Amino acid sequence: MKSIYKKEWIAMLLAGGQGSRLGCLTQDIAKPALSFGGKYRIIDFSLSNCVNSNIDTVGVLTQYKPSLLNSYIGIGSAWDLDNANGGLHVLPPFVGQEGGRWYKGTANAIYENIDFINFYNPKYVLIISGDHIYNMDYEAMLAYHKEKNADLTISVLEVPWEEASRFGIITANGEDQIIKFMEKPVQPDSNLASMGIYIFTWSVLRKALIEDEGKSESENDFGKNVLPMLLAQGKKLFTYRFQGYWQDVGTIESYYESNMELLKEQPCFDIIDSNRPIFSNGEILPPQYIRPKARINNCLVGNGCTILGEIKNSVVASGVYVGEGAKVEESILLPNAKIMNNAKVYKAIIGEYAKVGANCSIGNSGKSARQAEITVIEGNSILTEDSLNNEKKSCFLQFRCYLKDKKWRVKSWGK
Amino acid sequence: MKSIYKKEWIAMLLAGGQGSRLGCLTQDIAKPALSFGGKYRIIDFSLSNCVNSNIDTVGVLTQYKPSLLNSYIGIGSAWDLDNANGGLHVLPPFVGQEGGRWYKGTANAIYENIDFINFYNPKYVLIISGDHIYNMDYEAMLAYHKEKNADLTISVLEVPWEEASRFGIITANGEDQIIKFMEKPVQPDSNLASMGIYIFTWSVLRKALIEDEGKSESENDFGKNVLPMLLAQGKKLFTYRFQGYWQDVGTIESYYESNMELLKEQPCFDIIDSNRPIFSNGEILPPQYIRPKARINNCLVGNGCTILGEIKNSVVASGVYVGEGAKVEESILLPNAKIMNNAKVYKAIIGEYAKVGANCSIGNSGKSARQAEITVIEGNSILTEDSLNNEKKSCFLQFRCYLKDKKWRVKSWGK
Amino acid sequence: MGKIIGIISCNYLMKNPEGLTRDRPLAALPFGGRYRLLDFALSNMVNSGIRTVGMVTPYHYRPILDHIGAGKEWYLDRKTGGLFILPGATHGIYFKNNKFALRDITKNIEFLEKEKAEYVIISGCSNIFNIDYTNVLRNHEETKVDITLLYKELILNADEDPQGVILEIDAYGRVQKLESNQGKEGQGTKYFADVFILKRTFLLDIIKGHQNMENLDLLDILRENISQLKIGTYSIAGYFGRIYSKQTYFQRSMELLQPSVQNELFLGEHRVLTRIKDNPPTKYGPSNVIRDSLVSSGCIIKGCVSGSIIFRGVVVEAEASITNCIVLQKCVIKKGAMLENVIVDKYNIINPGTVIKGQEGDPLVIKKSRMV
Amino acid sequence: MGKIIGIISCNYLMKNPEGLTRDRPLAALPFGGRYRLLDFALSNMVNSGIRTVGMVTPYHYRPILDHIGAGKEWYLDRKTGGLFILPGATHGIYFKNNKFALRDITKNIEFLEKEKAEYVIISGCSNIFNIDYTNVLRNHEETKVDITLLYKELILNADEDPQGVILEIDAYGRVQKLESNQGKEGQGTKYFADVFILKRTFLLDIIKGHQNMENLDLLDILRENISQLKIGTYSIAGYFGRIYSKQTYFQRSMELLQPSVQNELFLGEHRVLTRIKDNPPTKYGPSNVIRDSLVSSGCIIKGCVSGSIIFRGVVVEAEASITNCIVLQKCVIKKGAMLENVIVDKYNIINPGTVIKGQEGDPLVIKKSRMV
Repeated sequence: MKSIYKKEWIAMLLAGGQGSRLGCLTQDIAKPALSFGGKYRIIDFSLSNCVNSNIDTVGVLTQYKPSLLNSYIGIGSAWDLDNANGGLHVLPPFVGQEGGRWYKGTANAIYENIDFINFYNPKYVLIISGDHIYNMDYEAMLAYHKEKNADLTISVLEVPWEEASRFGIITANGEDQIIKFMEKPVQPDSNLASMGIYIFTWSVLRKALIEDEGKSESENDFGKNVLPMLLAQGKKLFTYRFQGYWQDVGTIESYYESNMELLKEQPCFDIIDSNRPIFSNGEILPPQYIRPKARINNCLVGNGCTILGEIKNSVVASGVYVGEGAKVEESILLPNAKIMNNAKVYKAIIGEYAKVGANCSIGNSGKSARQAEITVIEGNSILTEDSLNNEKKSCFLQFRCYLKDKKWRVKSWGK
Repeated sequence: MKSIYKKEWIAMLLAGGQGSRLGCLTQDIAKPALSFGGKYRIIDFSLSNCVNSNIDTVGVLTQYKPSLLNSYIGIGSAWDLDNANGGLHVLPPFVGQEGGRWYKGTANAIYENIDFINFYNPKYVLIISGDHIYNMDYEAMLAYHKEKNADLTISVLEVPWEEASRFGIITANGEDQIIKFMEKPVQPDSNLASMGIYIFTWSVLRKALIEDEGKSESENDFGKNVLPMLLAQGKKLFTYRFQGYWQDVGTIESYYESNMELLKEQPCFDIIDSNRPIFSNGEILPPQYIRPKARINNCLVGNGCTILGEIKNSVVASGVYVGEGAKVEESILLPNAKIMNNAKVYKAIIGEYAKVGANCSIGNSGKSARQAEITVIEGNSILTEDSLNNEKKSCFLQFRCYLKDKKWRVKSWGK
Repeated sequence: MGKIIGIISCNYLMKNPEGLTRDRPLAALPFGGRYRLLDFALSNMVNSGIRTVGMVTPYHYRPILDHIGAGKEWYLDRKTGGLFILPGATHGIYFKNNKFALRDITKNIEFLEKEKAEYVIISGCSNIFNIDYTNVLRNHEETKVDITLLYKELILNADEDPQGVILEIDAYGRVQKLESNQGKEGQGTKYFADVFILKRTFLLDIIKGHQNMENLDLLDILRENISQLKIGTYSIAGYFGRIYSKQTYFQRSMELLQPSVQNELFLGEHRVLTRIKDNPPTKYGPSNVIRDSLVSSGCIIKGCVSGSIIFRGVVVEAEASITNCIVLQKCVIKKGAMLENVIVDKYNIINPGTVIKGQEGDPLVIKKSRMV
Repeated sequence: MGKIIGIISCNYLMKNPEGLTRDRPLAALPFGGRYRLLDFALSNMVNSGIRTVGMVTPYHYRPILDHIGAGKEWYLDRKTGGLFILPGATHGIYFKNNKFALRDITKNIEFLEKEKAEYVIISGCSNIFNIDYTNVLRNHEETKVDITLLYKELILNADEDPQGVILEIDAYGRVQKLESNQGKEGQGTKYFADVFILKRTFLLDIIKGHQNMENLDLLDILRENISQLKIGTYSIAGYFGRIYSKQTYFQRSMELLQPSVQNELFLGEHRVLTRIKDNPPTKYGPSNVIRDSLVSSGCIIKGCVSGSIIFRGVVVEAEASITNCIVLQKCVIKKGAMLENVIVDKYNIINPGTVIKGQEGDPLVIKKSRMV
């Protein structure tokens, strides 16, 4: 069965990752569903890039706790991707005649959906992931791919040499043709990092996926297995240099920093660019309500917030409540968090629907913002003065704090 | 996290089944996605019942080959179920912190989605499956459940005694309270069959699911495990008698017969009832186009068909082509099937996008319709005279015929 | 609530608009930072479970259609029922105080004929309140009246809406008289809320009984037949804001800054639904001088804002100052500009250093500008 | 095609309607079993990738809005772009042969101003054809003309549409003259297809240059400036059906029964999009006597039907006979009724035994009935 509308290209968006280094922020949701920047979820950026690049067919591959993600993306209407001749399709792992198979690696996830891609029979396939913050014109990259007559084009970014060993590092020749690819090299011989954005010629990709799947020792991962294999086979792989802002919010620190970046007078990343707008699927909330004694200083604030207290250098998402006398500094409040009267929140990330009770104090305010650890309060937690001071007293509470020294401080007393 | 809109009830629709007794009809799709009655898919009936019963929140549990099903149901707009405060949500199995778990049984599937139900915190949960053909007012059943102050109400139907051992059989007392439940009893002592439609009081169901999940020997199935357990615990289980048409199209024969039922002058099941319409998610196709030499006799025909030949006592779904001189009798043509010039199709089910080549002859026309076997042509098959007469000649064809003697005749020569 | 359908009459004017309703019908007047007046009437219906709504549109219907589109945000883009646009009559209506002109409905009688619902609820669009009509319907059924009029108990202002109607009610809650509110300043009265409920077939009977008297208003017919009809009443308990002039528009807007009004209208179980626009969150600069205001998304606030309603996409530059103002969408208030008691309509750019002050209680209106 | 937006003019009349356009604008005239005329103009735009369409609506706009709703079926219920309703001017236009009245656009100039697209394609809604405008745009860009008019090479009928325009073209494909088609029967001509393409800014310039001449039609302006303008042309290759009278409506309908027309209009890559209705499949009884017809869904056909177009939900009882007819939605043709050369408008019930025959080429019209 084939679509009567042959597509020039379609996008496959990998959204199955847990993002385990984000700790309790992704306890109950997939990383692409994590709130970001006051009103977005991380997947908004990739999906908006697709629609702003005139891609009308996107397969979204899910696996880890997809329930919020599924509800959030629906059939893609929020991104104008609800289109009968293509559109957005969620592709979870499934049970077939031979039983169920979870996605083993990034390449395997695409392999399992070869039928989906064949249906549209595109010339090119764009592979992206749903957990990066950036604004990119994939159409320009496709034009480059076609111009180079490449088998695979990989979008790359120059990174500081000292950070290069954290990335997949690409060495290219003077014509930008890739001659070497190394996952997290100890001694990088280039500072061009792969952004995990690939444009494949579909016929090449299909063959490679089938071949890779046949190798029992393969982890079926693009970076670890498929790219080296293609290089070894002498395929034409090119780099495409991206200049703008790109951030993998893979850790608590990078998540925190890239949110804070938005507060700068001239942020590296402009969420207000109206030519390539970031779409999201928001609830209909009333305007934000700033009460007479509120003080707001250098903040990003979403709709539906009620601010009675003081907020400073913070990103405050939709539906947040900050009570009278409360003080929030250098923090990220996720949607529907509640900071009750006279509570203090310093350099913390407060999860969705979490409640910081009256007079509670969160975060190490003794140090400067630069030095202090980031405290993370898990979504749906309810903190009270009692629960903080005397853990044993209350038996109905659950929250976890993640500290910068990479240790979990788990406070959990039953359910 | 809880919805601010507490729901009185929500529906959970089990749509994960393969329907393995339907053979090659469900080779590539889940049973609820199977075409039925010329323009519907089986799940349309359950979803339309929900919306006609004023249910605004439905969880659809998928597992087996869900890709067509996912695309078909989307976010439920075709059934007016795209509602922000509830609506339709697809719930596939997923990977959590402890790895991925497929749904083990019907009860386990609901168990794995307790969080989803808790979010809406309903008083009652309606559990239905997506593979029955019927038109039912669940609201009346809910009223009955409330009136009886029941823990669980099971919709039942009187079946002929000789068929009773095919069903889950319920014995009730004079007050319609259930005193016994037997899955497929050899010696049934009642002819009240469970229709697999349950209304649970949520608090009772939640407790039962957790308890059943704890039993390692349980198959986590409602009929086999949960119902007997609740009975043993002395819970209040009631039967609700349903009078109308209800058909489990679980086998090729029942699928065939219930399609043919629609051709009767006064069918048991009226798809034209405008008070409780059956909604479906159709393509926009032109009207059916009946050419000058066509002959149509007692047929149901969908949009987008082009009929040049002769069709008789058949259900012809959307987008079908019947060529000149072709003859179709006592058959079901699924969407986009093509019957080429002078082909003969007798008592067959032709799968979606299958093509019966010119002059091909399908089905045993030597016998009367009553006696003949049903021939099933798998979707996407391409039959030619050559492939039928001399299997070895063609190496690009694949089709399977399912015969009434329960044997597969597989003709498959590579891909 | 499948047994009730709604009709919203948007085919009437604000009598004292001063530019606010020059280019837009009253129904499309922006209100409360992100809403339009009709959102309140429409949300009340939708939140009460009504899934079929006919909207009687005025001659300038484009702003209404631009706003409601397919009715998606109100869950009215449905296969059964949904939103129906009912073009109102165009000629001469502005000479009358009609809100529920008979011919607006006569012209669209098919809408009433093809529906099967038992009841119809008819509403105006210029009052701000948040109500669940489920209780109103129950009351209507229990009291077995022909028609139920909703009213609000209030004290009349000096400057009253010429279209206002007050009800005289007997001990049984039955309406004895529908009067004009003019000349009744300072009195506590039962003010008709422009909402009533009746049987669909009864409404069809009324229409057919007055076929050649198209200039009538439904209220006229009630008045004439008051002795034969059982007209019941239902008193609205919560906040009720009337908008019929520039001044009342300003007052109602400022009332939104009261926590009780804010809570009642916006933060209860029934949300006011409106069109979704993709705007980033609002960014506040380091000035620390926003207070007592409602601010919509997509704004950049660096100047001083107090006691004001700021619509989406507004830019307030540093050292600008806005006090007791309503600033509609996409205005830019340049550095050092000072506004007080001003309503700034859409797309205006207020130049650096400009000072504009209206009187307290009588704000100045800066008319809508062309989008640049 | 993000660089082009569309405008469809629905603000004009069929001159010879005989009841078919009494209650509905021409754009909403049902056609081809399940479509309405405007579906063709709208689908051509959408299938060419155009995602922003403004629709200029006539005074009787309700049937159009009922049909297109939110534009969902045309994928125009979008966050960016989508479908915009542009209310046309109401007075006096029927005295003129205007199809592209300047003031229809002037009144809605904001639509053109706020879009950023480079080009605008403007279309009428009374011609039936299926085209991909991508090639037209490419041609327009390559030939570097100011404006491209689409035309169809055809031979004129005796009974011609008074609004028809024919083009006189030089060897380079440039338009030298725009003439009326009247009095040119039998001649092979280049018939203007009511579609043209031009730069958005150029259209804005034209509008601003004629601000006080609102009664003009865009074509008048082209005529007056023909020597200064580079007016290019594009010839439509495939089927092209004009509807401007009852007779041509009937002829075009019957042409759909030709396989080549059917294939070209409906079964190619570009599907004609229309409103989705939930109807069951059509049920045919054991009569064996349907042939050479187009039948929509939801019908029950027991009688004899031949050479006819049957819309959705029609019931043809046993022993009824329908020959060369167009039967619009939800009509019931009772037992033994006989119809030949008849157009039966919506909701009619033809009583048992009734015999109605129109002339070949001049069908009778049975006007729309009230839904029961």
